[in-house]
Amino acid sequence: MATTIQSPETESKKPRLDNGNSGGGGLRNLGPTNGSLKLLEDFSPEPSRTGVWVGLAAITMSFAAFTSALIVRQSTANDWHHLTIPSIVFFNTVVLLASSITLEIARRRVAEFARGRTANRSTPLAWLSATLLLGFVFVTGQYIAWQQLRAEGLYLASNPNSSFFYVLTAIHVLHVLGGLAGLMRVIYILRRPVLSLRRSTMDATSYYWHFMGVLWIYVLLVIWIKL
Amino acid sequence: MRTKLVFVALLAFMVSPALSFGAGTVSGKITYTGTPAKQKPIDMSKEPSCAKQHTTPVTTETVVTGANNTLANVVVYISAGAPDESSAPAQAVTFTQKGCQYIPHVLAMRTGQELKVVNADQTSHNIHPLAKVNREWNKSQPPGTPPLSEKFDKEEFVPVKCNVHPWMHGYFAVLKTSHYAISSDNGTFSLPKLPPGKYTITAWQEDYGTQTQDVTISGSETKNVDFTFKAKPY
Amino acid sequence: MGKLFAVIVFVIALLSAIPIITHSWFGSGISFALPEDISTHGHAIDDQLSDTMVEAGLSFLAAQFVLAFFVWKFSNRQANAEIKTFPGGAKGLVIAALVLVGTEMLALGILGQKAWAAVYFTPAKPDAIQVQAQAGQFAFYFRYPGADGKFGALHPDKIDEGNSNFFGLDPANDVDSRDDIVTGELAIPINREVHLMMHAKDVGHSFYVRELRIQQDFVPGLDLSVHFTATKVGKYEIVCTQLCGLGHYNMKAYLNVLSQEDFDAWMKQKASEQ
Amino acid sequence: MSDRVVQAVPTTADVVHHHQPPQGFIRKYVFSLDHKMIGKQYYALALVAVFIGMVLSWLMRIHLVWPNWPIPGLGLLSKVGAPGGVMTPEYYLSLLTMHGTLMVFFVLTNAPFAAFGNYFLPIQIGAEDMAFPRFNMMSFWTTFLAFCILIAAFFVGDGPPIAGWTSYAPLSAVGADAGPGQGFGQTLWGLSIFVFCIASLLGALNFIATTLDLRTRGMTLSRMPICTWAWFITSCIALLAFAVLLPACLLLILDRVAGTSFFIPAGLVISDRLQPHSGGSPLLWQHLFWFFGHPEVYIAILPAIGIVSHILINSMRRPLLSHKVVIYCMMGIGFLSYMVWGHHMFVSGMNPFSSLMFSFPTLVITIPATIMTLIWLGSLYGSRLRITAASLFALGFISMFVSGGVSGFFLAQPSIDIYLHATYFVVGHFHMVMGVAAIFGVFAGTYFWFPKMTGHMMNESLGKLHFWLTFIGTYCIFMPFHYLGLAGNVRRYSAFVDDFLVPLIPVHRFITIAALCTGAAQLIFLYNLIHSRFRGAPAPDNPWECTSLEWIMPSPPPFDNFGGKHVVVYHDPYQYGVKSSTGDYLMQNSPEQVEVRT
Repeated sequence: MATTIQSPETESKKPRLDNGNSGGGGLRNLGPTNGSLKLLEDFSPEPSRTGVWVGLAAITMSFAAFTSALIVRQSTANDWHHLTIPSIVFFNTVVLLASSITLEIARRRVAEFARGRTANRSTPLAWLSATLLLGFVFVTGQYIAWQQLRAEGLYLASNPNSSFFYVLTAIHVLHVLGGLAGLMRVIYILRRPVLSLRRSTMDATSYYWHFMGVLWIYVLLVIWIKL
Repeated sequence: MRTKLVFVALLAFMVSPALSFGAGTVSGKITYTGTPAKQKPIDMSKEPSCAKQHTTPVTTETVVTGANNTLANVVVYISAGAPDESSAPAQAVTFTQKGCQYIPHVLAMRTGQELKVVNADQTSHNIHPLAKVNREWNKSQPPGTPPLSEKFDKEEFVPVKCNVHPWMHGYFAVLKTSHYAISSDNGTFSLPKLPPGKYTITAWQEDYGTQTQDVTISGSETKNVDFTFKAKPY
Repeated sequence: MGKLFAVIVFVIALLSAIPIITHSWFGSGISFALPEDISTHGHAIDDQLSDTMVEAGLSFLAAQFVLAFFVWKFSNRQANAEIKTFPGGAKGLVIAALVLVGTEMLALGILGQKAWAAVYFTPAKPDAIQVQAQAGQFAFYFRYPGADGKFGALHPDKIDEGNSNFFGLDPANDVDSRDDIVTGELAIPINREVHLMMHAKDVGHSFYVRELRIQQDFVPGLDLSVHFTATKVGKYEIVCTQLCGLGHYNMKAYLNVLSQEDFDAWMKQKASEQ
Repeated sequence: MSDRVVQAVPTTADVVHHHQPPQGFIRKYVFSLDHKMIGKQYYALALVAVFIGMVLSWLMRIHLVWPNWPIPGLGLLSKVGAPGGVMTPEYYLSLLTMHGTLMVFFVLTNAPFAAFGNYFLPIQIGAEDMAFPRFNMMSFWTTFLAFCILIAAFFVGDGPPIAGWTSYAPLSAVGADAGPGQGFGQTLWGLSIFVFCIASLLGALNFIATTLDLRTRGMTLSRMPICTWAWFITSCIALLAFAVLLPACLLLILDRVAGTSFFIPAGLVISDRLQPHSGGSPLLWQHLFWFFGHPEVYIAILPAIGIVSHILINSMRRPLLSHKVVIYCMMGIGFLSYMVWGHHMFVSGMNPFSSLMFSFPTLVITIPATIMTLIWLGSLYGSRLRITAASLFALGFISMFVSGGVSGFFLAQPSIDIYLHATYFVVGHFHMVMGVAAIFGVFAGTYFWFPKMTGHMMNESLGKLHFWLTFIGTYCIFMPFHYLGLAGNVRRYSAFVDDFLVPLIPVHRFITIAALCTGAAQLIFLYNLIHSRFRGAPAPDNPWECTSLEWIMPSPPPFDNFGGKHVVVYHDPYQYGVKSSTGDYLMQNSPEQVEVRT
């Protein structure tokens, strides 16, 4: 074997085509009209689903970096004044978690609609709109939380804990706004007369949104816990 | 170039009547009471090109004393009552960095007057006037480069430091009047060419702050105004 | 072309090794030898460095020569020349790398620990001379506790460089600080351990004395310390190795290793100047 | 099929319309969604950046050895920084900072990874484009924005940043008090890197999704060419590394503009002013920065390793002794790169015990690096090596990789690092292994792929001349750096005023002359590049008789890569040294079955 670079193929009838591990993509944007219809079998997993997982990995890493900065910062100096989390933040938490539930319902309704079990497009749309609304309530709530902190005289540079509070919540809100844009896109596509919503788009958006909820709980814990 | 000519013309126009008046003079002496802080030797060993220029040890210059408790480097100027001079003298004042020291330690100038900063050393200096009222600037000057030209627009006592050599500190006294003097090594000063009037004279020492006295000049007389500062041991 | 490549690689490898072996720039008198070690811990670092030099140098020469040889031998062969596989194949090479490089690295790593430990894992002796070093843009200043053996407290708001108060001492209110001796050079007696406490006034700096084999950063807000014993009288340069701003290149001071008598005299003179 | 919510396939009109080549200059050349155009854009940006960076290094080298010689024209660029053409110390540091930042971010990250990766990764896996073409376009234009912000720092009031490419806090965080160049210029630096991180994250995300999802039929992971693997592993590294630098930059910018104290401790007196900060940790910045910074080294070198392996195999007319081992080594290096950042901080005041913890994995990285080198060398044995400009640069890469790698032995050991830290030894080390080696990979890639990218051959003779001058020149520049380091020559000095450094100035003079000559030799490359682009001989589809998928398509490739057809892959990527109907190689998509002999 040492002298063989590649073991020779033994199959003679048809060349070996390893489908098990292949992406089988390559023509993502291309409908089957240009090629053989058979190729549809090889349609790749939609990249948006992969993409969102990869993106979430990056976001996780960023927040891990913020966390380590917070831990180091909290333990190196004695100027840390633990702030009381504004009360509206807990309300916001409930709102964000509720939005995850409504989105999950919407996702299932979309699936039912797509499988033809129901012809009613407005049900999923209503749930999606509810999610969108809750999302905006959350963002507004966070804004009110900042106002409350400012009323207490706690600004970005007041002390390290308030710095981290503003930075972490603001970055989180930015990501939530990204999620809201995704939701709006899904709603827009769903309202089109010719349906072209891919399930992966719907899935990717909802994974991202659920992750925002999880991330928020994490952020809250990080800010709340005193080392 | 043209602005310079205009300056010169204006100056000639303004100075000539002032000279024709019989003008008074305020002169005096600056002294201190108490024990001033001991001036410490400056260790320049990190900059051999400067260190070798000084045969005798150089000391700090925050309080420069003369014989009989006199104080040098005190800026004496007319802070109120001086005739309003509308433009700065055309001639530049020069601030020299030599042997890693500022010469002079305290440099007085008129607002808007040109300031030339000269590097006479074989090393890079950095001139950093820590201005609060004026615009702060911070420029490096490698050896052999032409003098820097700057000016200050507002009245202020500006601490000057070299960012490269921490011991190098000096002051720019930027004044709204041309009637100023800096006390000499024996503590004396003189403010000549004062037209008759009532003036407030201010003396400023970098460590001890300011003192003021009022004086009235009538005709071409010489009034004596002395200032005495209270020295701090630390 | 392949043969030219082989020759050039061979020559470059040889020429690269010459200044290392001879410690000089092709006989011009410019020395690349490590400066004389004047510390008690430095020989361990020097030994470690020369061990590594031998191993790294051999690996370097071997790899470059093999590259040159193979390119010489196998470039531009005929189109039908037989393609051979390296005896042992990938497996052999992987094992060789694992075993050879692995043991080499482990050996160096374990040996190197000792040299590192000599600098960092032992505390300074209680009778070591206490000196505080302060780094600021762009000069070092040193402080000795004076006759009372106590350092005065530091008050950053009291720093007044124009008045030579580089450390921010408060002699008006703090008795301990009145006899503190502040100098621009680091004078130490020979053969006595020095415990150098490092304080940064503004930004990051570093304390590097080649002859002492000591390099340690000054970190603002974090007071670190090093300790060392100098074994040879002389004047050595202390330079800053951490980028600290425009005057970085000019930030230096002198380490003055004195005999005990000279040191005492120096100390007396400095005390009188304060 | 079940993947679609709606069972009906989209109507043809929609799809076919999507696949018309873009019309108009803007869509075709500026805001193009085509990965090939974006790849070329990245290449062009890297080319601009590398020439700026090179000129900066010239200016620095000239200043070091002839400090009083007024450099013509420099006085016009910066009246304050170089009055009359004579550089001030802070302007030297500005050039140093800009040189490092441009080279590391805009050249070493962009050229081997983003430029070639964008162009060839989708093609080599048989995809029609990247997974997210719009992200791809955004990624380039965000990079371009970052570049513009950085260049703008040259022209701000108190000068470009002076804190070095590592921008250690608190020097980089306290603002203008710390000296000229620490004002707005430093803020622009932070902003530029912040934007660059976003661009790199988008790019990495795209690469990963593309590799995972868009491989064509038969293109299993193990059948991907080595360079595709390298780009894939690199994008995984980049995804995690830039995700850490991004928050670090944000915190640095906040410290500068919003008065927070993440990195600035209390009680600092800068320019006679007590700074209004409290409690921050300068070491925190170093940890965050180097957590990114060390993987960044591999972001630069892994794509070059991949490109060089790809080209070497093609030139040797035989596969590597082991395809898999090299890929595992790259993965191993990528993994280890996250455990070694502390070796940049041995003398930084970090806990001395953790120095040993960081030293060990650093030494372990030597093992995969050695294995790869041995595999390259072992594969050369008994090969039919063809000498071309591309293969010369690939061989030169090996030589450089070894030379730069062995000096890593020294710096990985904390005890030796006490002496060598922050000396020219370090500068020599990373310039050779990260700078020159990666650039050799880019040169090799350029000579190799230029025919495919433009449809024209490059001039081989000029290419070889370029190689000889560059190869010898870079050794003349960077080898002496090691000797200077051994003599204790400290880096980042704008002049050598220390007594012990003065005798070393002749060596610096030699280096400066070598640098000027080597830099001038790059003009040959530039000429060759531009001349061949317009006047070069027309390139055949597969001039190098290479097996991977980019060579089955016309040169240059059409807009939709494979003409809307599914490519089917039947083979491992490197079927060389075989007897097939095409010669001694077999294309990846060829259904032909041959017995592989040696």
